[in-house]
Amino acid sequence: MMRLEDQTRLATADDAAEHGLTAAEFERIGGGMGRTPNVVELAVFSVMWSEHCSYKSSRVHLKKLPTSGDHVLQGPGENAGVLDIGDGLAVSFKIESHNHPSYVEPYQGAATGVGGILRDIFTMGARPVANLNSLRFGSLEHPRTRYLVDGVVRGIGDYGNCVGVPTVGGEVYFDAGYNGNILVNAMTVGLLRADKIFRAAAAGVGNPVLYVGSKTGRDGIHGASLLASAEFTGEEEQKRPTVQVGDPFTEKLLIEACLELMELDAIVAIQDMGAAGLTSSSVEMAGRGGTGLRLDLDRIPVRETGMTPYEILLSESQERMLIVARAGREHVVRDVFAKWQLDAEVVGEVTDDGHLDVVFGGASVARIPVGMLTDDAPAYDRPQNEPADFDTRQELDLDRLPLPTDFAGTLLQLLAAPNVASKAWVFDQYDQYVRSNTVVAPGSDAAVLRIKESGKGLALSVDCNSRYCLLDPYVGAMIAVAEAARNVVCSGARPIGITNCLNFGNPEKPEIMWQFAQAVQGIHDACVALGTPVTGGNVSFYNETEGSAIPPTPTIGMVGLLDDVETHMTQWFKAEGDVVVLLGRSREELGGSEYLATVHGQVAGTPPWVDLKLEKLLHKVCLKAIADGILSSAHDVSEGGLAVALAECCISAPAAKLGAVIEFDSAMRADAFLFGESQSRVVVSLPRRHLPRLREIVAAAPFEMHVLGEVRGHRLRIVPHLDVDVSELQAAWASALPRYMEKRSG
Amino acid sequence: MRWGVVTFPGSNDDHDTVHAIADVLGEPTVPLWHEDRDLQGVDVVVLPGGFSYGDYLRPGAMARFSPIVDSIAAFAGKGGLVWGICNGFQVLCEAGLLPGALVRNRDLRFLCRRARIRVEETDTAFTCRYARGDVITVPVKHGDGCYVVDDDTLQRLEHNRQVVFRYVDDAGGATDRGNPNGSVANIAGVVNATRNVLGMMPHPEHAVERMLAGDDALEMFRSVSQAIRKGLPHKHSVAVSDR
Amino acid sequence: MRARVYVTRKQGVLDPQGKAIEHSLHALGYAEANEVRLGKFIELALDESDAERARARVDEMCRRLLANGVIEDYRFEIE
Amino acid sequence: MRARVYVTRKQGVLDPQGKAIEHSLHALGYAEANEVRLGKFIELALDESDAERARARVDEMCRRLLANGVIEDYRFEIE
Ligand SMILES: Nc1ncnc2c1ncn2[C@@H]1O[C@H](COP(=O)(O)OP(=O)(O)O)[C@@H](O)[C@H]1O
Ligand SMILES: [Mg+2]
Repeated sequence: MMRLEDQTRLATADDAAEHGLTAAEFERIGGGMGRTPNVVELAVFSVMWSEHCSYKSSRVHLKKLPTSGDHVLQGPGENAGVLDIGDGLAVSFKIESHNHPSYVEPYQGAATGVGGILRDIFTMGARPVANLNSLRFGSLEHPRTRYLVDGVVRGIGDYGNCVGVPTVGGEVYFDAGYNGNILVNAMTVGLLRADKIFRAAAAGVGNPVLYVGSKTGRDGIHGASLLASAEFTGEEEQKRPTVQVGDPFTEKLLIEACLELMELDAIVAIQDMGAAGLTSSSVEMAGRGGTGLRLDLDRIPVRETGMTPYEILLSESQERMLIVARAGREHVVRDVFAKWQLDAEVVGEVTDDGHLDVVFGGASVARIPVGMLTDDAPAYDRPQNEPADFDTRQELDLDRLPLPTDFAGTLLQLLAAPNVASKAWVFDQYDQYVRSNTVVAPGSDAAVLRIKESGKGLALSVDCNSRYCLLDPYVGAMIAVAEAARNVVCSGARPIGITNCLNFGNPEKPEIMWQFAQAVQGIHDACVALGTPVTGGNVSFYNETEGSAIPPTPTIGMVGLLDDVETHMTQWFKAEGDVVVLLGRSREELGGSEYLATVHGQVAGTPPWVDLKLEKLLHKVCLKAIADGILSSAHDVSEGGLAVALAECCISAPAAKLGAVIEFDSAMRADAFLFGESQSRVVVSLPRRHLPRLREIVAAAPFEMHVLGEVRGHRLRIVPHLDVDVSELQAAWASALPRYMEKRSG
Repeated sequence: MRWGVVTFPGSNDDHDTVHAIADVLGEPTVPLWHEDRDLQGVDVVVLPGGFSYGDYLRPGAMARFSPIVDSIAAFAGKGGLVWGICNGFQVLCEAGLLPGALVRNRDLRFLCRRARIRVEETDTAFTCRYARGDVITVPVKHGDGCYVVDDDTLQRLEHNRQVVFRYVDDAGGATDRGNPNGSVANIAGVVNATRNVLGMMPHPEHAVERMLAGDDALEMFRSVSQAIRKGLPHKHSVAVSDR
Repeated sequence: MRARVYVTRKQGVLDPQGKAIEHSLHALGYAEANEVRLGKFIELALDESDAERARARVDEMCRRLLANGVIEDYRFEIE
Repeated sequence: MRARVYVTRKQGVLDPQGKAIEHSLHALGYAEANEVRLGKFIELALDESDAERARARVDEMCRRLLANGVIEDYRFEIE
């Protein structure tokens, strides 16, 4: 790295460019400070003004999202959002991306992604109770994909398993659009007492700042913050030394130590050191509290000798936290951390002059007004432009689409398609049971967790169909919210709030910015209509390689609440003789469908039509029927349409797998009826005697329902189109992913 | 009767074990910290699952040097009941309180799944309320659960009827298909020669409630209670190293 | 002084990781690679000047912690 | 011929395993042990008689499979 004397020299325009700052930004720094910054100061600006930390391209848009509601105790702005769930309890949750690091080193990238989001949650005072993840990989035929899937899944599993947090849900998609940029979005959910939320606003001049956790090394300098703020050039090798290695054992100790300390009235503010490490954590704490902060870098526990201020400030070593403690209570912090065999050092104090003051070797190496780094960081309303091919992409002439001749074969083909196939190969590598709350493990529409303290339940789901988003980001984003909510509703829970992770290409391109703005608008409209405020999230831009961007992927993490966890619902058929009913209406639409892509090799058309008022009515019907105890199963219709949903009702059961006979007269094209992905539909099964009650509930909404047939035998018959043995469906669905993944190679 | 539940740095299922005993079984638990030496008069010690010291060198390798493990070894030597689950099993093998070792799963992947296991022996304090041959469903979740022993030891284990649980397939047979991790002879759990120390890879604490992963293992906890209430057979009260 | 400890699976104890590596090497076209075994390699600095005493101490570390005698062999070098 | 490959973490890359082993060694009274690093050790038989070619092939195996160039270094011996 740099020699010490090089660090306090004045920065030049070349330095600024090297640090990813524009000429205008460099000028703005000089203007605000009234002088030219030195190199260390410039580095601090470069990370704080990076896209990753400052949200400079997204801030103006994110401001529009609905963030308030009955349940919201903490909206965006802290480490994670918090919702009230009654009985004095609250839930804290957030989703975050670790895309670029996971592409460079899948195992460590994914592992440290889990570590980072866990810290965001326990920082709030919450005990992490569940992890979820949303993954996007390139085509399984692409040579690097298998290596990436293997590493990412092991990385997520090893980290979550070791820290003792169950991984209860997620999603995995494969699409050539992610060949050069995979997505690894990790979500953590934690439980806390509603009156004991910890925040990250520094306060109390003279209060000590403590550094706790692992020592600082040279890892990840200019890692997440810069990696996530630049496109790949195809020369990832050069970025390699910036990869960080996770230490889940230390994280586990950190969780236990922090939660124990939080009971002892010693903490004023607490914040994890994530991207841009010590710099962003100290600056953000001071920024939120409107204070200044002095850091003495000589006191930072370091792992390597000869580390410079530049390196110490920018290191992204994992498993570290910063705490502002009550003056005089330092020993309490030290004692708790010593019990858990962790370092805790006083490294600075809260000051009153609104500056970040960094001292090294007795001399000042940086002095910057905190406000310049936070509120006054640049924010851009970047130009937007509808992509030139927007209209042509949406063209789809069904009349020119040949009908399959063998619908059973088509169904088997869809069940074995990587995006539909069982993801058990993935989630069997995750501890799903630890902490003894997992009522519904992965494999149903949403995971359900019991809340021991209150007898209530939480339902959790992450969703996004990026094919829809590519065809129409506004509608696609609305559907992502609607589908996440529907999954939660199918498990018997009322949706209460979302977190989101917005994965896009380069925001400096007007077409990408347009996609982004459209998606944000879609999330906005859906959240308003469905009553699910946004409590936080994360933006990941620059997911591009050699100029080609990923499909827009606004991933939604949804939290739902069950007032009585005993009433939870699962997706599979339970009893012979139950009636099978479709709630909702099927339309003749195949745009953006899995069928169109897998069978006809096309991604075209408009995404399914969605009406949020209808969606809301569906939720009402479903929740009422589940609460009344009349349903045996409920499963939402998504990728692969009605036929795939019915097949999943047969084959996803953990034990006995039942078949069904469906006799329903549809006037539309058979492929659209079987495989179309019309929204706001749920397949339910129920004892015949409850059918009148269901009709009442549906009429009262008012909504729409169609009796399809009944649960019977061990074949799925959809008269007159197909008739297949359930075990054959099961085999196609269950063996697809293992078959791809267990072909061993390098 | 009181149950001691050990916490090492990195233990995860200590919380779950306490829940199973205190909230489901309804008996008192005593937390035992790895640095303690005093077992506080408990009647049985459970070493729970998790990743003590991150499992970083070998699972259980570092935890076995904890002060509490010395006390547990002495307690076991006097006939006290010791129950190691998953990581606890690994610790007991490393400490030489049980024979054999646990190595990487055959497929080299962590595996979380509801496994079917057959109760092979019922003359232990841990299984006395089952019938021999009962097949029960209990989750496994481990990366290093493949049990290995040398041939002589295996013969001795079989001869002394120390194999308490075996993995079985859907038809109840101890076949390769039913074996989730490659363990020798499908072994899922063993006792020591004096039958007071049990190690098992499946997680009974996760199989005590119908609403979660079923309650097939609740009888194990009840077995221990019953055995202790009736008084343990202190047949061999000598310390035997099984290593 | 520095010690280098090599921990390997005992002959006869399964080495699925070694097997998997061999399999992958073959799949990548290295048919000439066989009998692949995976072990651990531990390096440490020793604050000790007497080679004899160093050997005795490292041997003890291996027996007590670094290797599991049930399944593993070890050897080491000191310099 | 036989090859022995040693794979270690790159300088500066965190080695949590090594750190934990060091901690344990200290707790067991081996205060003299420091800078503990854990690596991998791969032995293989090579069906190849030309030492030069063997070196080239093993080097390639290391780069492609045995070591993760992002965070690991390797070296090997052939005999
Ligand atoms: N990466 C993953 N981690 C954990 N669980 C997963 C993962 N991917 C999929 N699952 C689980 O598999 C099931 C099916 O997933 P998916 O097909 O995405 O469901 P849906 O279409 O209802 O959203 C869900 O229970 C989901 O939680
Ligand atoms: Mg669903």
